[in-house]
Amino acid sequence: MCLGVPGRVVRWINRESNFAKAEVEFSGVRREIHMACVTDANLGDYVIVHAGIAICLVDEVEAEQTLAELKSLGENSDETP
Amino acid sequence: MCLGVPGRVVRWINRESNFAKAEVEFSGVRREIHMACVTDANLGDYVIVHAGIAICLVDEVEAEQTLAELKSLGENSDETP
Amino acid sequence: MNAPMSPLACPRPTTSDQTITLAHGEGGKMMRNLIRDRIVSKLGETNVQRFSDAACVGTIKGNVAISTDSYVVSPLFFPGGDIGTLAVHGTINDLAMAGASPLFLTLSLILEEGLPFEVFDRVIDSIAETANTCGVPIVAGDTKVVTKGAADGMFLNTTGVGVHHDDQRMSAKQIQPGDTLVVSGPIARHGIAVLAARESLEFMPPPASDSAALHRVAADLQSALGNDLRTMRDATRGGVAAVLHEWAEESTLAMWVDEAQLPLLPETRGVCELLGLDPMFVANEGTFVAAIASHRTEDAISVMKTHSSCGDPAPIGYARRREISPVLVSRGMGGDQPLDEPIAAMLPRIC
Amino acid sequence: MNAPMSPLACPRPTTSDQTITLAHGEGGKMMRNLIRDRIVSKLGETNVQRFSDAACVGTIKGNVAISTDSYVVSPLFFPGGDIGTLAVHGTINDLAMAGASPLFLTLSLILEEGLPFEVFDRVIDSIAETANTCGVPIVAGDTKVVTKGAADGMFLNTTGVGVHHDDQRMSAKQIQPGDTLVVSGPIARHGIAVLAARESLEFMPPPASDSAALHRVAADLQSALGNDLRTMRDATRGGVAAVLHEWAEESTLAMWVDEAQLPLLPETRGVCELLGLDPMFVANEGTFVAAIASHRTEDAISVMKTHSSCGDPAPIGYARRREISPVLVSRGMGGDQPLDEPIAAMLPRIC
Amino acid sequence: MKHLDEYRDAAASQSLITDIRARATRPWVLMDVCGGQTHNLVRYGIERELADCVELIHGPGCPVCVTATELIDFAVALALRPNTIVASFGDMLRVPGSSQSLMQARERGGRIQIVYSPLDALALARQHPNAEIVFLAVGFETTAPATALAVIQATKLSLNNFSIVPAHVRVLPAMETIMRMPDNRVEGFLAAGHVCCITGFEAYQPFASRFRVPIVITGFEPIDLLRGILKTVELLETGQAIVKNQYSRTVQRQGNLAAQSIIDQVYEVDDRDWRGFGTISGGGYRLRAEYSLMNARQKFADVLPPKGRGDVDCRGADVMSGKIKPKQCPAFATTCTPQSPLGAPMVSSEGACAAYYRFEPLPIKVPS
Amino acid sequence: MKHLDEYRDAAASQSLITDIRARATRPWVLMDVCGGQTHNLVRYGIERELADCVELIHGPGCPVCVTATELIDFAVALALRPNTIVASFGDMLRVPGSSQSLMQARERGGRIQIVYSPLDALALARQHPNAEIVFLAVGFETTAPATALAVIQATKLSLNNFSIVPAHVRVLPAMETIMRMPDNRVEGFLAAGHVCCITGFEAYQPFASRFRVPIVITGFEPIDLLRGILKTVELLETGQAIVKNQYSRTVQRQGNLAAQSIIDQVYEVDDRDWRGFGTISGGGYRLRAEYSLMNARQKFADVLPPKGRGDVDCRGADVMSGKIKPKQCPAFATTCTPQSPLGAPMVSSEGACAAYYRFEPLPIKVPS
Ligand code: SF4
Ligand code: SF4
Ligand SMILES: [Mg+2]
Ligand SMILES: [Mg+2]
Ligand SMILES: [Mg+2]
Ligand SMILES: [Mg+2]
Ligand SMILES: [Mg+2]
Ligand SMILES: [Mg+2]
Ligand SMILES: [Mg+2]
Ligand SMILES: [Mg+2]
Ligand SMILES: [Mg+2]
Ligand SMILES: [Mg+2]
Repeated sequence: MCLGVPGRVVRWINRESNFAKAEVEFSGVRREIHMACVTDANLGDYVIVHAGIAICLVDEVEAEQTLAELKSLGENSDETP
Repeated sequence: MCLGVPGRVVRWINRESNFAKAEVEFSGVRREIHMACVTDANLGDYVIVHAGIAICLVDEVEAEQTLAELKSLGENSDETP
Repeated sequence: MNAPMSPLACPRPTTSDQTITLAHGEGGKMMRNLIRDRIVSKLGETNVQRFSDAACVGTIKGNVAISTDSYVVSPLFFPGGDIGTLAVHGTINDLAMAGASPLFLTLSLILEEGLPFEVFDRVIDSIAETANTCGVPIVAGDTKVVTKGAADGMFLNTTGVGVHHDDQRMSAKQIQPGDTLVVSGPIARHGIAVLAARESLEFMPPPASDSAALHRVAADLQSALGNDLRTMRDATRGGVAAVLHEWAEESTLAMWVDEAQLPLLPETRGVCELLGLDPMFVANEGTFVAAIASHRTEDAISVMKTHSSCGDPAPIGYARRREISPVLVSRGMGGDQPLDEPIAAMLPRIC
Repeated sequence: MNAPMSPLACPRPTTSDQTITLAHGEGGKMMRNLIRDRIVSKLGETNVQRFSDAACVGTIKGNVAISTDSYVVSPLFFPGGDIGTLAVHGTINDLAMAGASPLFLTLSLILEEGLPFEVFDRVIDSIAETANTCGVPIVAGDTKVVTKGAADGMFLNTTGVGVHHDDQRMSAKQIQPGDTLVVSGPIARHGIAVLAARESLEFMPPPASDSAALHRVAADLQSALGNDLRTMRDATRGGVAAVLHEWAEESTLAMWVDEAQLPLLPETRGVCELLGLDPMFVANEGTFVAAIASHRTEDAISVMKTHSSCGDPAPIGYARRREISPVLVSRGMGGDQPLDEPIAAMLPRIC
Repeated sequence: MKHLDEYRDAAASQSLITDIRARATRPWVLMDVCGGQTHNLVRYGIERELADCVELIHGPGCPVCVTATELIDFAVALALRPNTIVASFGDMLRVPGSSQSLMQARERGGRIQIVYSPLDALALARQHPNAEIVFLAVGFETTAPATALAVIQATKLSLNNFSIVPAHVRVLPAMETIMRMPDNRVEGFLAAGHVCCITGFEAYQPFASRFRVPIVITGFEPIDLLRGILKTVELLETGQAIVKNQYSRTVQRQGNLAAQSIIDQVYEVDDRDWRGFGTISGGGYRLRAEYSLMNARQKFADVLPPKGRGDVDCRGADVMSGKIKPKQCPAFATTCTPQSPLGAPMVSSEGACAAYYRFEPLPIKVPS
Repeated sequence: MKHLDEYRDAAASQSLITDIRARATRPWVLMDVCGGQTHNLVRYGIERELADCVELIHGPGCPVCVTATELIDFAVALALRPNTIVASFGDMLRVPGSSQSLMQARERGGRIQIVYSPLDALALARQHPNAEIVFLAVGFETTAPATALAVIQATKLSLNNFSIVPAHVRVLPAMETIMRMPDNRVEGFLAAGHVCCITGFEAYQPFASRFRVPIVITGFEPIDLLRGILKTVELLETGQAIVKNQYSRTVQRQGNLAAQSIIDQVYEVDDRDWRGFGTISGGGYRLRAEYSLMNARQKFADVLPPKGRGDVDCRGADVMSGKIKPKQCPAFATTCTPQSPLGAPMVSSEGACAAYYRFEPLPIKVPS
């Protein structure tokens, strides 16, 4: 369960709490997504979307840190084949 | 309105007043017909059937009299062309 | 053999062994198994070379004729036939009536989700047996399944290819004033059989369809009569009335019919009277009308009588110069009556 | 002209000028008018010689191929195409993929009572325009109308006849280990377009189908590559996965695919991720797979690139000796994964 | 078929036609008031054959055609109501309501089932216990016993999902309405044979006397019709405003008492709107209060439409009463055609306007 | 796609696999409890690749598969109820009930509409004001905010024809059930990343301590999964029964408070029958009393089926808890196949039994 896909918030449609909605882009295609759980998202932010609603913001700082770890991992494995 | 077709009573199915039913034959084909209005029909009698129920008995004596009239009519017209 | 798996759906499909499911139309293993086990095995391996795609049928000599028809009869089964016999006979008959010998058919199925296999198998068996009896193989096919409610059980399409006999071209334009109109057997059987079965009219005995293949009698008539056979037409939707109206329009003549001469089974007549239907407007599926040079009428009837697909053929009228009405019927009361062109669905009436 | 009359029904039918009615399928005047005014006039008089019966199409030289398909897409219209483009392209493509040049089509319509004429006309216009662009005439037809609720708007059948090019016979049995698998353009467009339109998924821009005719590119590939073109298949129901499974079964080889090489539009990918669908299992309607002797891969791609029906063709893998799995996919994680055979309807998943 | 074929004999017909022509000293104006009779008068060409000696007017004899638009609108609303199936005779499907016919409602998703008999609608109610089955109970007195019996059976079987739209009409009040019209031209009536099977013809005697008009009970086959016409002409020629029964093989003076009792048990006489005629006093039947649970008008009062406006611009009543010929109606063959009728007489294939439209000789394309 | 493609990198995956193999001194038994993770572990071949150093058990991670037969039976009954449309995620259609699946109910005329989002079911309720729309609200905590929001919106919009079958399950109580099983073999958990987006992982800390089991919050892409596995192995190798968040780009310790408040407004924790596991205390959510008008269990109590018997003969709980291998179940590949599953683990394409059935190398016909 719990198919969640990252998408970028491109336009707010409605910010009214329970009815909050935004246009979110996934790889060039956009859809209206319910935003009641992430009413603080800014345009350009990534959210994880599950069953038509955004369930959280993607934390860009944490994401970069993870990617940096991965990079060093690649380097480590190059060093120790 | 009022398409009525003569058929011959071939079998009684149910003689219980409001639910009376008989098998009636029309030119070689038979169907169950409601008989609540002609509960006194005998097998072999002709009834006029309209919308699934028999609405009256055909009076054979009257029918023969009419046909006799027609026959004499034909003769009359032969006499006076 | 790998287990069939779908990455698209969690949970995976459960194969129903009772009914057609959407999965049987999805292009995968279930469809291939259905085609292999329940269609091709019945129709014969050699007939259906690639049921799901294009078939190679070799070379064809002569002028090619093609005809297509979809079959949507409800109910699927009725006394005297079923949707399968109709699909084979109907397309063969369209070729035959156009003067062509049928060579092969294609078969395309539209199935409603939930269709019981028992029904499916009965229809396929009927198609296989009918095609076999007719000597016309089914060479290619297609299967689609639609959601429950999106179709009425099963629709079929058959498309037939044939070759024309010699250079003879029959056409209503060949009809001459004085030509006899011959009908090949008792009319109105199919439409009454289907109506009685569909509306549960519960007649006893249940009226039976005339579903039959006409390619053999058509070929014999062509050889026997040559150009004295002006044209033929199976009197399907719209019945004999529709055929006569089309011929009147194409020939610009009038078609005249003596109602008393129309062959009609007593039981068909009984049902027609009861429901207020005119048998000339009721569909047939193995009964045809032929326009014949009048001096060859008896020859035509003799040929028809040698075929079991024709029962009690009879001349019913003739073509004549048009005055006002394109089709006229005599009902014995003196003047001829114009016969309406069929326009609407046949409904039982009480008025 | 006589007024159209029905002796079968009191009161008489009222002609709807807005929608298809049962009377349009009853074989009478309304049907003939429909065919004349709204079908034949669009498709061209010369094309449809006798829409309601059999057509004579003259002689055919060479080995004849035939293919039939019914079209039941819902909704009838979607970005990139409609049921009419599918019906013309689909049957042309089945012939083309079998190595035959399409000569003509038949067209059979099953219409639901109440279908708005506006919808009907749009589809017929689309069929006419598509057949015209493809240069493949429609020579015979059929029209049936079923009661409201007995069909989903409109179903079509097209049956196509073609002739094989020379004696070349393509087949999956010709595939050799080492042959390249080439796909002609971005995959999964049709299935996603239809799903999005049907379920009102409201993507912006709406995903568009790849509906296209492949007879020209197929003919060019055959001339250019000869027997180095082993076989082709349009990746319709079941998508690329279904084609690879059929080829694996027929050739008894394994088909290996590098997932990263599959051409895929970003927007198609976005929808697939969101709905949990694997694009290899999603239907195409103008995208095909070809198996090609590996040294001719570039030639094949060059030919494809000259055709607008192909966008961004790419080699996606190759055939190899079978070990255990018939179809294998590399997803870059080391070992190859067996690719499932499509089995069931594609459903959006949340799991 | 016995009792049918005998009355289609060509020679006898010719004799009768000869006799009628011989007896009629002027073109008497006769009216039939039964669609079935109109149908056969047209079908067998009797009307045209006698055109020189008898003028036949086809009165409001098709209850299908005289059913008020408001009732069609109600049936349409019921057909479109969720979970509701309207059962009807096939005849009703094409009658235009104020915006659509039942046939058109079905194209829009309404559920309509054609039945041969009202009793078959009961079977439908048993087959669909979760749906509401509403039978559209049209028809003259002939049909009333069948629908009354359906109501009685449904009650005894406690079929709570069955009801009817009571829409029966009574023929004698309509005949009276016509006779009371200021420009009435009717000189003799062919009375509807199958109506009289049920009702008998006692009530016709005072009517004939009061309006000084002969009435002949007539059957449906060509010979029945010709005998009826001949008898009416004879009565007219001899100045006798009396009732004669020329359909004695089925019609008895007192009618069918069992059928009358079934009608009586379920229905009572009521005023009724006739399409094209307006309200006719005693012109129909309503359900008795005991059966109100089966009265769709009460059960589904929420979808009862407003009273129909009637057919604007239609001069149907004038046509059906013989006051004008259809061609004198400005709408005839212009805005009113069989394909798109404005009023009842153009709707039915037996309607006077439709008949005139049909037999009007129009140019035919014949190449020279 | 950003935040997706980066985590499918082949080279990094290889490094991680190498690292896992290097760190694991024995074949640790790890359990994932999310079908999405199972899906990708199978799809990317990670399970097979690591088979020599880590044993992966796929726990009851597919809420679709653990939905009790009784709830499927209820949904089937609703779909077959007149004038009622069951809206559902596509996943649910093929789950067998005690006699049929929703897919089979549709073949028998049941009305079922697949939706992408519970909020789309609201649109359906607006489109069909005369029909009852019932949403089958399955899913873990991840999905609960979406269905809760649908209930809130429907209430605010006064949509009286909308209701839900509350069928949400909660993952932590299931993990606890597994740990309490007598023959439990689980040594480490990959915690479901998207569940934790909502719930956070505060509650996992005491769980890890109490059961002495490391728990690593894990994402869904191959690299996320491998990082989760690597971290769990590291914790196991170093004897640390603690919680680690390896999905920190989306999961925060306290979870999503707005989402929790939406859940809380509509639902309260309840005991729940899990298919194959029996009743799990606190294993699901029920609708709060304020929303009882939207509770299909109350609204349509007349079609509530009797409590299901569970899947007779299915040893699914033993399989999902790693007690037996699928092949040890007597039904495996004989009476239980993916085409005709006896129990949940054979139903889902990610189920353990189905996975074993699939990868079992069977003879292939290759001509010599
Ligand atoms: S022509 Fe039409 S409008 Fe005029 S009276 Fe006849 S039915 Fe009415
Ligand atoms: S093989 Fe089937 S019956 Fe056995 S545990 Fe797995 S799902 Fe249950
Ligand atoms: Mg094909
Ligand atoms: Mg059918
Ligand atoms: Mg035919
Ligand atoms: Mg024909
Ligand atoms: Mg096909
Ligand atoms: Mg044809
Ligand atoms: Mg459709
Ligand atoms: Mg195709
Ligand atoms: Mg194909
Ligand atoms: Mg046809």
